[in-house]
Parts: sequence; structure tokens; C-alpha cells
Amino acid sequence: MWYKRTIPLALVFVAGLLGFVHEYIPHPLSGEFREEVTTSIRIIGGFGLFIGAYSLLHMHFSRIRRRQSGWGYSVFVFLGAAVMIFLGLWNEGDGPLVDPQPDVMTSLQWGYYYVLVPCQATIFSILAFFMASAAFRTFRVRNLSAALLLGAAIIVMFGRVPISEEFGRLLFGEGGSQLFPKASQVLMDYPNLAAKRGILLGVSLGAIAQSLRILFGIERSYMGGGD
Amino acid sequence: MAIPPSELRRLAITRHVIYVLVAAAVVVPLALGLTPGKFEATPYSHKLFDKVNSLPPGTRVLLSFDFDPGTEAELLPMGAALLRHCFRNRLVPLVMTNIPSGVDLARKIVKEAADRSEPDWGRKQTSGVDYVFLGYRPGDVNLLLNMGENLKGAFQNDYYGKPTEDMPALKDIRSLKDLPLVIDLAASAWVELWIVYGADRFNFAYGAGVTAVMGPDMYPFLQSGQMVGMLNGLRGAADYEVLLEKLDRGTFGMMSQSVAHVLVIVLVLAANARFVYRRLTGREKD
Amino acid sequence: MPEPQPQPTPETPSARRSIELGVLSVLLIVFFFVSFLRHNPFSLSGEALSRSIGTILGAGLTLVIYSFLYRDNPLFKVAENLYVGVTLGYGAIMTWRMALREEVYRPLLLAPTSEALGQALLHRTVPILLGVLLVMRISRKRSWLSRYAYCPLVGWGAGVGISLSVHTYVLQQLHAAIAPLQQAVQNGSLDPLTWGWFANAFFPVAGSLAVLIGTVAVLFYFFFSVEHGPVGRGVSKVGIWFLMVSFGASFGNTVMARLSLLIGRVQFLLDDWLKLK
Amino acid sequence: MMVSRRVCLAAVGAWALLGGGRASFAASGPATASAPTTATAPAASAPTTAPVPLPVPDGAEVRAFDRPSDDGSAVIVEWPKPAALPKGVSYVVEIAQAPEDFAAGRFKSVPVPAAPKSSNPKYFGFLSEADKHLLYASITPADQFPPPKPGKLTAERVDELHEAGRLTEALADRAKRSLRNTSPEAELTAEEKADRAWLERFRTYLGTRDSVALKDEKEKVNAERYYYRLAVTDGTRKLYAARDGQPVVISAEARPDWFKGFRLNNLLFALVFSGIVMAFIQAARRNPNLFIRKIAGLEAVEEAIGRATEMGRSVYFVHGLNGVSSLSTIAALNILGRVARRCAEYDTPIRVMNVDAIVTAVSQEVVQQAYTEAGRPDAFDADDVCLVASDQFSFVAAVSGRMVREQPAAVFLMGYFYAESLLLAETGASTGAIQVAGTDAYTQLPFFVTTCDYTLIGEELYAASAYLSREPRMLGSLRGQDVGKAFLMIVLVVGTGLLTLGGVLARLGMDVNLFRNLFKAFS
Repeated sequence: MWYKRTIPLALVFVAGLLGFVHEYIPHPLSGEFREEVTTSIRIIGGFGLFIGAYSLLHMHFSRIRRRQSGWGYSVFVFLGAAVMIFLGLWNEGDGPLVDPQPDVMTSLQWGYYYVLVPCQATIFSILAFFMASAAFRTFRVRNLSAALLLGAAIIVMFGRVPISEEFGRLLFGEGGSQLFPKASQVLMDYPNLAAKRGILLGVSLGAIAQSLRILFGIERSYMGGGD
Repeated sequence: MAIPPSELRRLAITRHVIYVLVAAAVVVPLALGLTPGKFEATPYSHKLFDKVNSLPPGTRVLLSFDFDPGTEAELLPMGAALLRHCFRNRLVPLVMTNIPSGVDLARKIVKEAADRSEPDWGRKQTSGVDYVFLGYRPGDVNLLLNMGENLKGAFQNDYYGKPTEDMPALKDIRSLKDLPLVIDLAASAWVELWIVYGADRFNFAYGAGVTAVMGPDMYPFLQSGQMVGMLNGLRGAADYEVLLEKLDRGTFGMMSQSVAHVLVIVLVLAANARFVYRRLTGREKD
Repeated sequence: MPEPQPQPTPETPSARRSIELGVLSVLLIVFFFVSFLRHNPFSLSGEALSRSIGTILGAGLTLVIYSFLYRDNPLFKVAENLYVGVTLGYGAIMTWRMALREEVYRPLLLAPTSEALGQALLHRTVPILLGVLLVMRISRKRSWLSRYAYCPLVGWGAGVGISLSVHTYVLQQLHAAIAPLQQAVQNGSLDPLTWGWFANAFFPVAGSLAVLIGTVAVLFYFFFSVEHGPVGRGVSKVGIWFLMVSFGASFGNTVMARLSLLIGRVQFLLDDWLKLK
Repeated sequence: MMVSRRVCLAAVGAWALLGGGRASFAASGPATASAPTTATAPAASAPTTAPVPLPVPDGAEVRAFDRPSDDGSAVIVEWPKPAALPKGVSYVVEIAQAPEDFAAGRFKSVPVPAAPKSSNPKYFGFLSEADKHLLYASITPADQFPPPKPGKLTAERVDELHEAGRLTEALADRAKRSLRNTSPEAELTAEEKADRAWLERFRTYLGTRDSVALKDEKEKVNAERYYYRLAVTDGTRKLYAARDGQPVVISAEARPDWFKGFRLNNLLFALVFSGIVMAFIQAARRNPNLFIRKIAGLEAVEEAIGRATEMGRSVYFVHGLNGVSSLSTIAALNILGRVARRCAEYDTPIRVMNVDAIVTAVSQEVVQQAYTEAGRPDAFDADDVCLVASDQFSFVAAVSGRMVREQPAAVFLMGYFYAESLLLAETGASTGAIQVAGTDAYTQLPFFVTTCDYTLIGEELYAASAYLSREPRMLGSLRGQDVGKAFLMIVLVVGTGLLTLGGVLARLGMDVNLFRNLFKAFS
């Protein structure tokens, strides 16, 4: 239906055109216009919170409702969210409408430093173990490519840590201390640079093409399903 | 060929053994407080350090701490070192973040650095005069564009709700164009967004601290001069600490880093030696 | 992040379970014992108390999550879900404080003068309406309304993106890419086979040549419009080699990064929890 | 560097078109009108008595004009470079609102650096050899004649605002009341606290309004026409650029321009490239058989399915984490279509693992479609395409668990992956399956390359899917991008070549500006 698809697509095009054109206009008006737009976007973005929160909570809620396997764990999602939101709104008794007192650890920050930070940091750090085990069990020189890759990886891994300087000294005396760091540096500065730049150029062309497809309504997948 | 359970159990065991080795490689050096012998800072860390060092006292430097707890271990030491450097050289750091869940991390290190540097200045560091913590505003890249037009418009108040309009620290700073140097610490696309929507549009010198994961991808920008320097991973933080001659978490981590790397290298070599041997003797087709 | 679990050994699941429970309880006792030993909450009060409790909690969560390395277990799942919820709640509060309260509540409901209110209405009514529309996305039937909110955003982003990526990723990169060889040629010393010649003529030239060849080869590898003849195959082979070396560099750095995160956690456990420093 | 980057040959044209065109030579008009003041007349004839003659520019060559391609905030004054600029000698530009004001002494003098015009091609483009000798200074009138800055918030200001109707009686009183009240926060009554808080809000609001107003004022000031005189001084004497004894007075107005000349190359590239891409997309619509070279990875796909068939074991297809809106997911779905089709033909069981509900739904359609095309719609079982989990960690756990249990013979990992890539691929490898991965997540590619038997790298994934699906938007933009890549490759090779040749020539003492400028054109 035209008001479900046509107009939105027209909006995309118009907004895109404005965004594109104003980049080339030095006139103060274009700057003011952008300020207007960006403030609006900031406000709209704020509302995005509700969507994220809803979809996540809704998912866990339906798990609990349907008694899906492991639904009990979903309760903790609500628990965590509820506690943090309460602490934030309570705001040491000052209520949600005023700023938190500066430079005292509020209970919200307490929750942040001692629950959120440890959990997130740890979950990410677990990968260190998995990599080590993968390194032993699955990273194989199946072919020339993999061989090059692993070789480069080893040089870089070794060159990037201080011990490689000690090792260099050990082998070649004082002069050799920079051998391995230099090796990894060279590897990063030349082959790595070349490949990364090639990728960068290719990918950015792709990105531009993607933007075009969006502008001209050829790419609509971001609109989600429905008519 | 299905794997017999015995084989699976063997796999599980090898895995757990490796986990233990890794844990040991990291914990032991830290617990014993081993630090590596003297090592030279990598070139790009050095470049960034020199850039900051070259700024005259009173210069305003924008630090954008766009990371959250997930990568705090790598980036937070950089932030601490940079702030320490700023305060030591009497620069005025303007700190912001584009990541809501990074606000309190940023706030924490700014506060700590300010308090720590009190002796350097001989007086209490005051927010709004010696440094500004702008906090977080949504809007993503549009926020950067906004700051490029009108910084005080984008941040009408600082994190503590004080109006930025007539803050001494922001005197005659109208927009990003008035800042000589911006440094971004990020584990995400923000590093590049700062180039695209910031440095290249508003012509300020730009440096970055990134997680080692992203490090290699940044080389095109370093070579093209779109970045003046870069701290790459925990090693970058260690480099900066060494250059500052004030060792801290980054440097203390380096010994564990070294041992763990060696461990991984040994594992890869061992496994592949076995693999190649088997392949040569035709016992593994793959 | 889970790894494949070996099938529970068929013979003695119950025996294994009881062993695990035993070990777990021992570990719990040790954990609390150590925690109280290092920072005894009873001797503290006020901020120090909350901090020490926090540290114990944080250390506990850290260890619980690492317990996953032994195998997936309920404690881990609890911590994981708790973390998801806490993140959500914190994000919600931050967005309220930093965005909605600053941009919507304060300008409109705390407008100092009627003039200010007028200004706020003038500049914010439309975005706020759009914001409300955006939220429509969560409704099954009305979700199309949200398109009116995010389509302009998407379009604007795309439009601005085009000229900026042309500038940053294409033109700037090209400019940087074609310069080095010339610089190397122009600044290099001219008497060959001396150390200086190697240092500032040979290597720079060789290096910038390598970069040029690599970049072109990689671009060619991603070039799909022509069937690769023998030459083409050769070039794209070179391209793939360069790609692989750069992947190796990324690989090495990724390992470094993950280990750094682990180091960060261990530092927390040793310095803050066990107070070894 | 920073500047030269921005430059392009085209900018020259643009400059002439948009900025240079507006250069106005007021020397003829007002210059003659304004007689030099008695104050300056002796100075004008000073050189006779001077020990060192100051390098006075020839009045005929001094010009003022609007700075091109800018937001109307500056006027350019330019003059010829002297043979030599003795030490301690510097230039001064004097600016006045009317020619007569010089006589009346109502003018501002601005010391300006002697910057060569050729050093700022961003605004001036490349100069013809004839103009290489010009120096320039850019003057912002609003800095010299600044509009009155709105005052701080005082009782007087409050009254003004009240008279201007911007504050009601009551609010004005409230403002003054809490302005008077300077006692510390602690001693305030609730009401006084409220007043102070209100005042703060009002101050903030006023501040932003004032800065906006000031900005507009400055723009107005800049837009006026101003009159300029150029002098050279060594601190004691001051000589004016003069024509027949008269200091030359020139004038110009700064005007905001409507196009950034220095971005013309950018615009051209964007437009041309867009045109090509769109053209190819249209072409692909008309003829979906646009040539795309065969992607080696696809043979690996066939081979893997074949092996699964021989071993009579299942094929796993694992999607990445991103939703349908992401390119890589779309590409993955196209490839899934092909894989499912083959599996249907060979009667090999296929399992599709998803983490995203919508992707699941689409995948089901795709697989069902494939089975129908293969003529065995009955064999399709919707449960083979399932949403195994809804977040990263549990996704990996579930998929890994199933892999270990079912021991698939072939595993396809297609789409955008994050940290889970390593674990999925490792599990697959440990179960001895043939693995084919495809992703544009470059940070994850290293793990796939080392753990999988074949990997579709970055755009190869799109290419493969375009090759299979013949979908115009993918096919077309792929071809369009190829043209872009070809262009980039040529620029890289030819550009480097010519620049280097230029470098060599320079070493041989030849002029290489030709080459330099030629290749500034590309950035």
C-alpha cells in the first residue's frame, strides 16, 4: 500500500538527497539545517531504547510463559533489569528527574562497577582460553594460504611482546633486540597495509553502492517484512 | 568417520589441560609481579606520545572514550596514561563518550586522574576549569557532525549538569575545528567514524587507541596521515606508560602477555608439526 | 561462550554429578573464607563496606563465569542472564538521563519562559512525534508506522555516507597510496650497496613497490567481471597471499587482545580481590 | 599535506566559476575617491629617506575579493610577492567601513602573514605560472568590527528582556530576586532553591539563544562591503601600496557560496560511480545473465554436499548472527537456496541453524522452495530449519552440541559472524566434517581460513550468491563496483608510475609540477 511503502521510500530518497547535497554546500544555511536534523535524530534515537528493551524482555517473558527449557534463567534477566532500573530511578532518593550527586558512588554505579563490568569483561576474556585450545587442535597448515597465515601470525604474536627483545639479545647480543619487533613491524607496515588498503577500497565501494541501493529503494530489506 | 566417545573424552581432556596452561601462563607472572626488561615503544605509540607532548600548556585536547567494560582491560590503561600525560603537561582534557555503557568507566578514570595529578599542579583539579567531563549524548555520528558545527550546542551541559556555555575550560572553543588534537579510544567502528565524520571534515589532528583486534585494520589511515599515531592494544598502553616513565597496569601485564604468547606459539607449532608429520607419512588425509 | 560438551559419559553420570557437587561446595567455602579473610565486611562501614561487598560479588561472578570452562552449568547461566538484564537496565537509565530527560523532559516541561517553551515546541515536536512512531515498531499491526520515523534516518545516513566515504576511503587513500614510491625515489641516497643506500633507498623503494603490488593484487582478487586467465590467476594468487599475511597479522593481534582481556580479569582478582599488591 | 590533499584540478575551474568571478577591483572606483590623509601622506613618500627601502607592492596588482567556496566568513586580499622581504618587515591590511573612514582614521589595521597564494589550493586551486608570485591574506570583517556581545544575565539585562517582551513581569521579578540572593545553597529555603534552579535553566537557555543571535549578527557584519588598504611596515615606517602617489583602496564583500569547489572531484567521483552502478543494476534487470566469473568456493560447496551424500550423513547450514537486513545474510540465504536444492536432489538431510526469528522464517521458505523445485516437496520438514537459540552464547552451545551428537559430514557457515565463529568452526573441525565458510566479517576470517576447508572471503560471498541467484541488485552493483575497482587499479598503477617518473626527473633537475598536479587531481 502506498502509505506503507511508497511514502517511506520517498522519505528515504528525499532525506538521502538532502544529506548528500548538503555535504557540498558551504553556505551557513546548510550547517544550520544539519544542526536541526542532527538534534532531531538525537531525540528520535532516544526513543529507540524502548524497542530494544521491549524485544529483549518480550523474548524472555515468552520463554517464561511457555516454560521453555531453561526458562528459570530468564527470570534473572528481569531481576537484573528491575534492580538496575529501580536504583537508577530511585537515584539515592533524589528521584529520576534530577542529576545524580557528582563524584559519590551511587548505588547504580555500584551495580555497574561490581556486576556489569566483571560479567562483561569476563565473558569476553573467556575467548582467550578457546583460542589457545583452537590453536592446538584446529589451526592447521592445510594449504599454502593457511601456512602463510599462521607464519605471519606467529611472527606478529612474538614480535609484539617485550620478551622477543630479550630473546633477540640472547641470540644476537644488544643489536638483535629489535630484530623480532622490527620483523613484525615490517609485516604490519607493508603486506598488511597493502591488503588492508585493498580491502578498504573494495569494501567502501561496496558501501557506496549499498547506500545508492537504499536511496533508490532497490534495497528495502531494512524495512523488515510486511507489505 | 564418527568420533568414538573415548576420542571425544580425550579431546575434552586436552582442552582442559590447555585451559590450565593458559591460566598458569597468565596468573603466575602477575602473582609473582614479574615485569619485562626494558623494551622500546612501538613507532606509532611513540608518534602519538610526541604529538601530545608537543602541545603547549593550556591546550584543549578532546578525548573520546568509546569503549565499554568488555574491552576495558585493553583501553582503560591507555585512557589513564593519556590523562596522566595531559595533566602532567597542563593540557586541558575534554572527555566524552559515545557509548552509554562507557559513561561511568570514563567518569571514573577522569576523576582518578584528576585527583592523582593534584601534586603536579599544586592545587585541586576542578572540573570545568582544568578538565571537562562531557559525558554521553546519543546521536552517534550526527553528534560528531553537530560538534563540528557547535560543540556547546551538542553538549549544553557537562556530565554534572553544569552549563558549558561559559566554562573557562571551553573558552573560545566553538567547535571541533578549534581543537588541535582529538584522541579516540575505541573497540568498535568509532575509530573510523571519528576519521570520516570528524578529522577529515574538520581538520584536526587525530590519534587513536584501539584494541589489538582492530590494530592491523588501522594501518592504511596511519600511512595516509589521517591518524597521527595509534596505541595498539595493551602493548600500546604499556608503550605509553614506558614513555611517560610511569609504569602501570599495561606494563605489569606485559610479562603475562609474553609468556601466554609463547605458549600459544608453542601449541600451534607442536600441533602442526604433528599434523605435517602425519600427513607426510600419509596417516592423515585432509 | 560455550564449547561442544562431550556426551556425559554413559556409565556413571550420578557418581560424576555428586563428585562435582562436592567439589563445588568446597570451592564455595574456600571462596567465602578467602573473601572474608581479605576484606572483612564486619570491620568496615559506609563506602568501604559497599566497596568490599562489591569486590567480593564481582570476584564471585568472575569465577562463576570462568566455571564455564569446565563445562556449561547453571551458575554460569544465571550469571549470564543476570548480566543481560543488568546491561539492559543500565542502558535504559543512561538513555533516560542522557537523552530523553535532556532532550524531551527538560526543554518541554522545565522550560524557563514561554519563549523557551515556544522554541522547544518549534524544534522538538516533530522529532518527538517521530520518536513515538518509531516505538510503534513493537506492534505487529502498526509497525509500518515506524517506517516514517526511521526511513528518513536511514536515507540521511546513506546520503551523507556517500560523499564522506568517497572522501575518506577512496580519495584520501588513493592520494596516500600513490605517493610513497616517489618519495622513496626522490629522497633515497644514490650510491648503491652502501648501508645508507639500503636503509633509505632500497628498502623504502622495495617496500612501497610491495605495497603497490599488494594493493592492486588484492583489488584484482575481488574483481569478478572477467574470467581469470593464466595472468589473472597469477595476480589473484599474489593477492590471496597478501590477504593471508594480513589475516595472519589480524590473527596474532586478536590472540593478543583476548589474552589482554584475560590479564585484566586476573589483575582484578589478584589486586582488588586478593589484594596481593 | 592536509591542504594539498583536498585539491583537485577541477577546483580551479570551480574557483574561477564560483569565487574568482566575483573578485572586484575597487581600485578604479573608490580608490581615486579616497584621498590619503595628511597623516599617511608623508609616510607614502617616506622611502626617499629610508635606509632600507621597504618592498612596497604595486598598487595596480593589489586586489580584494570574496573567498571562494566558503561560508561567507572571509575576504581575500592579495598582492604580488616582493623580490625579498627584509627581516622585521611585515604586511598590514587596513579595513574600514567606507572609503572616507580612512581619512577620518576610523579603520582597523590587521597585521597579516605573507602567505603565498599557491600554498592554499583548497580555495584557490592550482595557479597559472603567472599567479604563482601572489601573496594573500584572508580577513574576517566580523573580527574587526565585532557586533555587540549580548551581556551576562544581570538585573539590567533582565529589564531589557522584560521590555523586549521576552520575560513576563512575574518572571522578571523572580529572576532579579534570585540574582540578588547570593547566600550559599545550604541556607536557601525550598522556594529560593527552586528560584535559583529556574534561573540556572533560564541562563542556559539565554546563553544558547544569545550565541545563535550573535552568529547571525556576525553573518550580517561579514556580508557588508568593506574597504581595504595594504601597507608594509618595519615597525617605524608604514608605506601603502599606492598608485600614482595615492594609497590604493580596494573593496569587496564576503558572500556565502553555494558550492565547495574543492569538493568537486569528490562530487564527480560520487556521481559517475553512482551512475555506473545504477546503470548496471538496470542492465542486470533486463539481462540477468551478466557475466560473473565462476567462484571457486562454489565447487567446494558441491563437493562437500557430494561427500555428505556418499557418507549418508547430514549437511549443516549455520547462519551468522545478523538479521535479514544485512547484506551477508541475504547472500547466505541465496547460497542456502542452492545448497538445499542439491541436498533435495541427492536426498541428503539438511539442517539449518538460525539465531534470528525472521531469518528462520525466510530460510524455511527458501528450503521448501528448493525441495519443490527438486520435485520432492513431500521430503521437506520444517523442523530441519530451526531457531536453535536467540542469543550468541546459547546459540554456540546449542549448535556445537548438535554437531557433536549428529556428526554432520559437511558444515556451511555463511553470514556475518562474531566471536562465535572460532568455536563453531572448531567444533565442526573436531567432528571431522568438511567445512565451507563465507563471511564479510574480516576480523573472523583468519579463524575460518585456518579451520575450514574452503572460505569465501568478503565480497566473494556476495559474488557467489549473485552468481547463483542472478539477483539484479546484487549482480548489477557487483559489476558496477568492478568498474570502480578497475578505475582504482589504473589510478594506483599509472599514478604511482607518473609520480615516480616525476620524482626521477626532479632528481635529474627537471620540473615535475606537471606530474604532481596531475595526480593531486585524484584526491
